[in-house]
Amino acid sequence: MALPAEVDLNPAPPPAEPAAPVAPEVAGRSPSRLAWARLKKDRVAVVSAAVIVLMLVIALGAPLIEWAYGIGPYDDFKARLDRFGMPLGYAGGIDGDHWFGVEPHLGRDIFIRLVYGMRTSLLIATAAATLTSVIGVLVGLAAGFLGRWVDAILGWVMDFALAMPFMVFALAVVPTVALRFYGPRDDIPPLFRGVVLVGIFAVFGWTGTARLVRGQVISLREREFIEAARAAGAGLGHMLFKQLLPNLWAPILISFSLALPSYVTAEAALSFLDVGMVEPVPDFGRMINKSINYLQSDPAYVFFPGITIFVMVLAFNLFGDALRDALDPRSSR
Amino acid sequence: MRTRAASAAGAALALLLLAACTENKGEGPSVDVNRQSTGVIATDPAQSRGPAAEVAGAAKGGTFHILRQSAISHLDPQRIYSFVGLMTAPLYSRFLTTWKDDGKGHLTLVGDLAETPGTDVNKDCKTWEFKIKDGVKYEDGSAITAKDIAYGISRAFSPDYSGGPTYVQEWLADSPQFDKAWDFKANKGSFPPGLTAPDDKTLRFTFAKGHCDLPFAVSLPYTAPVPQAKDTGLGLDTQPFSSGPYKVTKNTVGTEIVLERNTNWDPATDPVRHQYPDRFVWTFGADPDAQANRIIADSGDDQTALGWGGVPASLVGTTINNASLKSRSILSPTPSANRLTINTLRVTDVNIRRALNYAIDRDGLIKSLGGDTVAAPMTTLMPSSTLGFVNYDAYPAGPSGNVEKAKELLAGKTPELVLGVLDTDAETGAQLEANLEKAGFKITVKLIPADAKLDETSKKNNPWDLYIDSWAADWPSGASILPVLFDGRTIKDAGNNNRSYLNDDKINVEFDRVLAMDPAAQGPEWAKLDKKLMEDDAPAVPLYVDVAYYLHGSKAGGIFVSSIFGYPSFVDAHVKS
Amino acid sequence: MTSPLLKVEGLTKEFAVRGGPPVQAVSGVDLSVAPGEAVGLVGESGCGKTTTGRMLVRLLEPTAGSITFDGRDITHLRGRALRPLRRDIQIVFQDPYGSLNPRHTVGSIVAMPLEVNGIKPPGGTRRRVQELLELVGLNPEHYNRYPHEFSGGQRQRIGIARALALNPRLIVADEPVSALDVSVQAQVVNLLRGLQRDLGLTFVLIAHDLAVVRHFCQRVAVMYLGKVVESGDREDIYAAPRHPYTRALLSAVPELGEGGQGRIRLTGEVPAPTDPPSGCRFRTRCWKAQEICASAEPELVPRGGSRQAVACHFPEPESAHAEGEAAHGAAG
Amino acid sequence: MFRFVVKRLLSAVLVLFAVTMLSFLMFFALPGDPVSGMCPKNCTAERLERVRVELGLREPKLVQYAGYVKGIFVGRDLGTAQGGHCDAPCLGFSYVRSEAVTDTFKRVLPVTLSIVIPAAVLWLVLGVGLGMISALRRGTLLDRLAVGFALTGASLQLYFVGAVLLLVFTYTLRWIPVPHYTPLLEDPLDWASGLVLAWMALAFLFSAIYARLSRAQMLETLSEDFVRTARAKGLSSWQVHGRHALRAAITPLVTIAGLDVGSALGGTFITETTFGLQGLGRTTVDAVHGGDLPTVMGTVILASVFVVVANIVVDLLYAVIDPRVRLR
Amino acid sequence: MSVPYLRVENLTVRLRSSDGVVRAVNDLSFSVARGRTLGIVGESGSGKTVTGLAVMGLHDPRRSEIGGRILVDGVDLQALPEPERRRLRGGDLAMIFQDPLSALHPYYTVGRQITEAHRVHQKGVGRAAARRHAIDLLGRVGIPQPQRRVDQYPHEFSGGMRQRAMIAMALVNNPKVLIADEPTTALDVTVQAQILDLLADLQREYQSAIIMITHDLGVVRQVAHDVLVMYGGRAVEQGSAAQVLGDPQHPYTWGLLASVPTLRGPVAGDLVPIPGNPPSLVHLPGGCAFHPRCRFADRTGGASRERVPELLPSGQAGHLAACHLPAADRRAARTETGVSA
Repeated sequence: MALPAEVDLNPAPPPAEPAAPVAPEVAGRSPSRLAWARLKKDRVAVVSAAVIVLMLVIALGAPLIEWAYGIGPYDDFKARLDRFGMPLGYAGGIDGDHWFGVEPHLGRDIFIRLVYGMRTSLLIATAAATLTSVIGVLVGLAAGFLGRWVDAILGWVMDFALAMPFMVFALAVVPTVALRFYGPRDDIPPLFRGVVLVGIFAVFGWTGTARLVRGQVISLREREFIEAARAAGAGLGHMLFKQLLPNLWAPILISFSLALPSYVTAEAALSFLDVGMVEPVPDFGRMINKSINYLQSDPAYVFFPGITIFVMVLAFNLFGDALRDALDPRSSR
Repeated sequence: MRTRAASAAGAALALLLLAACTENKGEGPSVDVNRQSTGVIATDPAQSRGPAAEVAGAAKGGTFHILRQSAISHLDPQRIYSFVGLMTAPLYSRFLTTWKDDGKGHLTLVGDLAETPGTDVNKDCKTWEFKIKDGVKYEDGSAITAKDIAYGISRAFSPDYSGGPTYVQEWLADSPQFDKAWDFKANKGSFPPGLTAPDDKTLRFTFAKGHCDLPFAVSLPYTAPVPQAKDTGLGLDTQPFSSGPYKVTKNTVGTEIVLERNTNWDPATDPVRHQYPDRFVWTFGADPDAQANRIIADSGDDQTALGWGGVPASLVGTTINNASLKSRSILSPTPSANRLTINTLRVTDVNIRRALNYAIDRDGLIKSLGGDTVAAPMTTLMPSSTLGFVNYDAYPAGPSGNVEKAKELLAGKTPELVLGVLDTDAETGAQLEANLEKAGFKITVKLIPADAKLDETSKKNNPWDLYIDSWAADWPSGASILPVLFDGRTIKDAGNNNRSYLNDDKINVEFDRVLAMDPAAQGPEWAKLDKKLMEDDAPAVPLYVDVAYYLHGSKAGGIFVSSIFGYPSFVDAHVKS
Repeated sequence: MTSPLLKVEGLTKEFAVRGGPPVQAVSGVDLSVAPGEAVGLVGESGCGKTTTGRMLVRLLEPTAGSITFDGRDITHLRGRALRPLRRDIQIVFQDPYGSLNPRHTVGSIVAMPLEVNGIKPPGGTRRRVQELLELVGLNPEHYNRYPHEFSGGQRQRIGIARALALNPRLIVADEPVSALDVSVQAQVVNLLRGLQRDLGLTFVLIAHDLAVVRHFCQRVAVMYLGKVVESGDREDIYAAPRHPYTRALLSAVPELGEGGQGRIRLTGEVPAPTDPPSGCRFRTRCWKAQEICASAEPELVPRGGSRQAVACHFPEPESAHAEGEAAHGAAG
Repeated sequence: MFRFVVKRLLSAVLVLFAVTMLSFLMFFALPGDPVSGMCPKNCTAERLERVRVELGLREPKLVQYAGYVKGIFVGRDLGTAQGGHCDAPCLGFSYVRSEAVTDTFKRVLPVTLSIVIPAAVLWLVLGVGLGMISALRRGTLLDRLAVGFALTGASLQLYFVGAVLLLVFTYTLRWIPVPHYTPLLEDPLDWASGLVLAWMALAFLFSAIYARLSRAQMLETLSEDFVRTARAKGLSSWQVHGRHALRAAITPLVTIAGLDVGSALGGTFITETTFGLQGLGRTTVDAVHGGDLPTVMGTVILASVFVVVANIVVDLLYAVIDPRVRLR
Repeated sequence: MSVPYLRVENLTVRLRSSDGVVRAVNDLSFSVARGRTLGIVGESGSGKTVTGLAVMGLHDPRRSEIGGRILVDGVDLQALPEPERRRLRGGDLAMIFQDPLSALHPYYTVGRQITEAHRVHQKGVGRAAARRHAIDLLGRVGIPQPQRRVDQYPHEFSGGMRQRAMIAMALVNNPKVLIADEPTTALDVTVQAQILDLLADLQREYQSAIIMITHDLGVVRQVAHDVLVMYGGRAVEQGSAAQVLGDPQHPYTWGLLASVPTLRGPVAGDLVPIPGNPPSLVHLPGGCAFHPRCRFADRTGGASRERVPELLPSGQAGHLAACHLPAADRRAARTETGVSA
């Protein structure tokens, strides 16, 4: 008998015999509610969640912030630049009007572009993470539960998707794909580019979740409650979605929460290589990457997006870890 | 844990902030943009003789380094057309003619291998004769003959050795299809029709039509001599056979090229080149940021180095006011002119085209591009380095444009225009969009993949109204600019240089008239035509000329920006002791 | 004897193994279960008893043989045709942790069979579930609790309630108590006995614990290497095992009371099911084995007039006194 | 074992085959004319067309593809303009670089290898070491520092770290020269000094990730029964942790490390771009921006080969480490 | 009775877990002499394994607190510095674990795992000698073809074989104390019988003191000379096997005896289960830990709820039980549970 078996982490409530007369409805504490309770107790989780919520609020409330701040993301302030396009004044042109200064060369306000940029980045990252999770879950369920040739084929497709170099493909495909959908004189809405990016992420990003889910399903498939459902005559849909899926929420949530920041950074990385969202749409990723070049000449420009993305990713990572701890307390992390 | 992590990152960033706490008051050197080229064609054969005047302070010896990101695509003189090739080739190749250039706009076209910049035998520009200098030799000591030059030009007919300029080929064949008119491979041993070398010292061109620009056209590397026996075919591309002061002694493709002295080069025959450093070494790989930072650091070999990539706009803030870099900077306008081409087939209303000219905010555009070290405003179609240039502004609106004036011309209309820009120039697109929309235009920015743009905008019926074009002429004559860009009779279905698709008979007639003039006298006429084009047709919005901003190591000397191509020239390069 | 509720003949299951001969998990099992009877299927791990149980509830597709339930051949029913059978035959699993979906409430676990079969019990699903919970000795108020809030014994009760939800006629119980603490085992054994008694349920109990089987089953079948080697009434089997393997098995159980005399110790290992011995499968470990054992496979038939069927060429002598428990008690 | 290897190789070949097919389709069927990339200033439509014919771009797609695949396996003739005969493995000729793609790779691959391999060694040693120590000293200050480091590292961006490293060590302190590449055999010291910043940046970020992973793995392994058995045998803690726990804990890391190294070899895009090193990654980026499709396709195939080979190596390594896998 | 070789005095083990302090073992004392077997019986969570691990010194010192004394041949292990304690571990003290598959390292051959234990304790034993010894031992524990098996991995062994290998590993240094933690629980009865016989044979040969931890009273009956019944981390009853099984004094022991189905005796009636469930060691019931499940708790006049009963002599000499129930009432109470003397 190993120790963990002896130390029952969820001590059984007093046996049923002395029927609790107090509450006629004994509502059980579901695993998710237990996880929620653990999460609430975790200080790191609470702080990181607060940071994430704050960022989401900022992203969603961007137009409001613009209204209050009085400057839009496309307004330029060329007069605040010297003849070489560098911001005049101190620390990248920080003053009462421009809290974070102005961009070198283009002269736009950094603060408001950061706010709007966060909106773009979070939108893309959320969409990509959602889409990859959905695809990954479906594929993982199918591969894991149906097994045999379905698993073999999907496994091969996974190998294939992994073997395709994501970066090269994104680099090559993103710029040209718009030409397929829009006429040469049509305005391509920024949304479309976002959709293309999300699509690229989805094509290459689902394998991780799929693998995870497949592994989980394979181990769950052997569990007797699945056999019990089958013995009761349950169909495939019931098995997959009623029996298996509820047990997959933990890994899915964890992988989703860790995928979000990875898409924020992947999008930033693509921008670094000049694909991704394009001017003039404010985009966090491109902003940080463009600013890196100014590390020597305008460090303040690097500071704000740099610190924001760091805090954001750190918050997501911390929260993801906390979530894992809460959902799977036995994990020994 | 979280706090610890944050404080670590905070410390690093605080370091940066510290650097940010100096006030930028907007000072800095200025770029001389309104200088004017005073170009001449040498009439006195003495001007074409060597040796070139000594460069003040130059000494022999040392290794001159050049840092560049990517390899030089061709070394074969017949295939060279890239700027880096054009600037490197003079080190190991000599041509029929060449430019004496002081880097300040004083240009003289002189004979290089030829004794003079050519003789227009019948004064109709149809027959040209060049006499080859005595004592000009290859790296193996053998003499350079007129036949070798003719053979070199023949090579340029071969599609196998494509890539170089095609002026002489087209003029000789009197067809853009020169390689069909004369097949190099099938006719080895003979020269294309019209090109003859009656003896070792004489080279003669005979054209069906007059080409008064020939003395300019033969200054390009494709007139470098190649002895047929030494033609290694594709091999010349990595190991050219030298006729210049240096020869390629080592070429690791894409990594390094080493040029060492050619002892058989005779300075007495060369009016422009010097042979100061023991060797030139090209090192490939470092990107412009890295190059600039290495040059700034100025240590070791980098002390005698030039960063070919120049100073990236993002670094200018640190370099421009750095006093210690002042003596090591080169800041010069180039002849590379950028304009906002207006597709006159689509934007037929000349008032809209004029309104665009009024509306343009060149100052804002230049700032967005990187400021004075990147671009200098221009209001003419030809760059200031063109022979005979006269400055004017057909639509005076001040440096930031005149929105009111533009609106007045539009008379309440809101023209909806599509602006095609390279996907790599999206910022410029954003800037122009914001600028022009203020003046009452509705602009849709359309990103065109960089590799497709040239192809697409040069199609006659392309779908865009505006696009940014640049033109760097191969010689500083209006003839190589205005007719190429605005002669409506050259318009074909695709592959157009006249991307304004302007076809104005009055202008076309003028082109013919001026082209028939003596090249030396054409300058002022082109300047007049430039103004007339802008005033009558406004086929484009002149935007800016590129500005070259280079840094070199503290021991690198003699580098100046070529007035012809706008890139650093090495003919005077030397290593300071 | 009434006509059997379940009749199994020549039931065989082979599992394909990649790059090797197939594993004969079950090879030709015969079994018949009368209504209201509890039959025990005992044997050591790997003998095929669990596979047999899975085939009975049609979680596994038999390779050969037939299963007849209530006169109907159900061997190869598939899909929709299998649905009505699911109501009649249910299964209780071994693992009280793994057999309940941790994300479902007790209520929805027990209601699951009703739900997937689209059954709306009179008085509502909830009412029915609470009845079932009560029936297995759980507090019906715990309807909304989750499995992790229960002890092992209670969870096993939930599993039993689920199996009862469709009013099955036959329950296959696969090692229902082996994962439970000793003091709790008895509770569940008693519950099952009660259900059999009160509801007239028919049971097939699969177990390795001979004592548990003895306390629950009226008839016993002993399996070895995919085959039934001996079957008969409880009294006969335990008092006078006729197959050498049964004897060895019984004597290996460490007993609380006095015993252990004449212990038989088997040596060696169970042969690999990929390559079972020829003839009698037990012969490689049998102290009585002779030449015939290698060449001829003994049939499972009553030998020497007894009802006790034994697949052995040299069975142990019949029980001298198969009169009943009193005699056994005396031996104790 | 042999069967396993053969099966693995077959599936790998199939994957690579599909990769070549898909990338060929995507690149040559998508808009964007590969020829325009080589169009000099005043080339005409007719000349462009001639070049297209010469490059075989007017052949049916399938014929082009067959030619391409043939080039990979046995080499093929490409015509004089493309450098004549192209030996196997021929990945075509880049008009933009006027160089056979294979030659480009021969030149840039050493750069990428020089970046990735030492960096991988560094990050594995550092990351796994830190993770192990952290797991063994769980709860101590050291552990908490390591966890903090890992979290910071995993939340930082390579281009950011790279830029800061450059600023601090190269531009401000001037301790390390500006990154550059010198072949190892030419001048080992210069080789190292030119790449050390890239190693540092990669090692920093990846070791953070590996520290996290290996810490979790080690903690999980330490709770395994066989570790307790090892201790029950009276082994020293060094023997218990180093020999028994480490070996089991490291197994899952092998998979991840193999795939990481494999995909890194396919191009450390950001590292090479940040430090201005002309390796496979930077070459790819340039090729994409320059419309240099043959090079892009070549890099796709090369990168896939690395990933696929890394997969196989991981599987084999797994079989070496874990005897249970060996017999499958 | 021979001189006790291993003496455990007032052993207390506290483990820290995420849910609180686990009071795994409370005030436990016992002793074993060489050549004798002590059976420790109890259900899961009664503290048996923790006791075994404590004797071995295998609890993580940072997460456990161990009180009392553990004397081996008169030496207090608790007072020994770790290196010396390590020398005992696997040498004079050896342990066999319940699940041999997870207790053996999957990546090393069985032979290597045995020789490792050998060579770490006996310096100067060469590789070849250790290997010969391992082969010899494998043969001795009944593994056929030991020369071949020695180079195989645990996963190539069957369950019984693995347990034999595990035993061989424990015996490699002729341990004087052998702790067998549920060594046969995962095994089939026929294999269990082989293993138990093997242990008995080996004990005769090596004169080891064996602690047999099990939940199976049958096993205890078969192998143990002395028996210790644990409940909730405490000894509730302790004595010779004959005493404890023949004349049980504690209601928990009665319950165990009555609830276990047997191969003999009547089957007509139901078994007599112990109501309720074993307690959690984190939230032990106050007073006598067994009282919530004890049929006779109300006969103690509330004492069982308030006080932890002392382990007092009852019945014959050397027979101890911890029960509030007056000794006089026990016989009658016992008959109520259906357990005969």
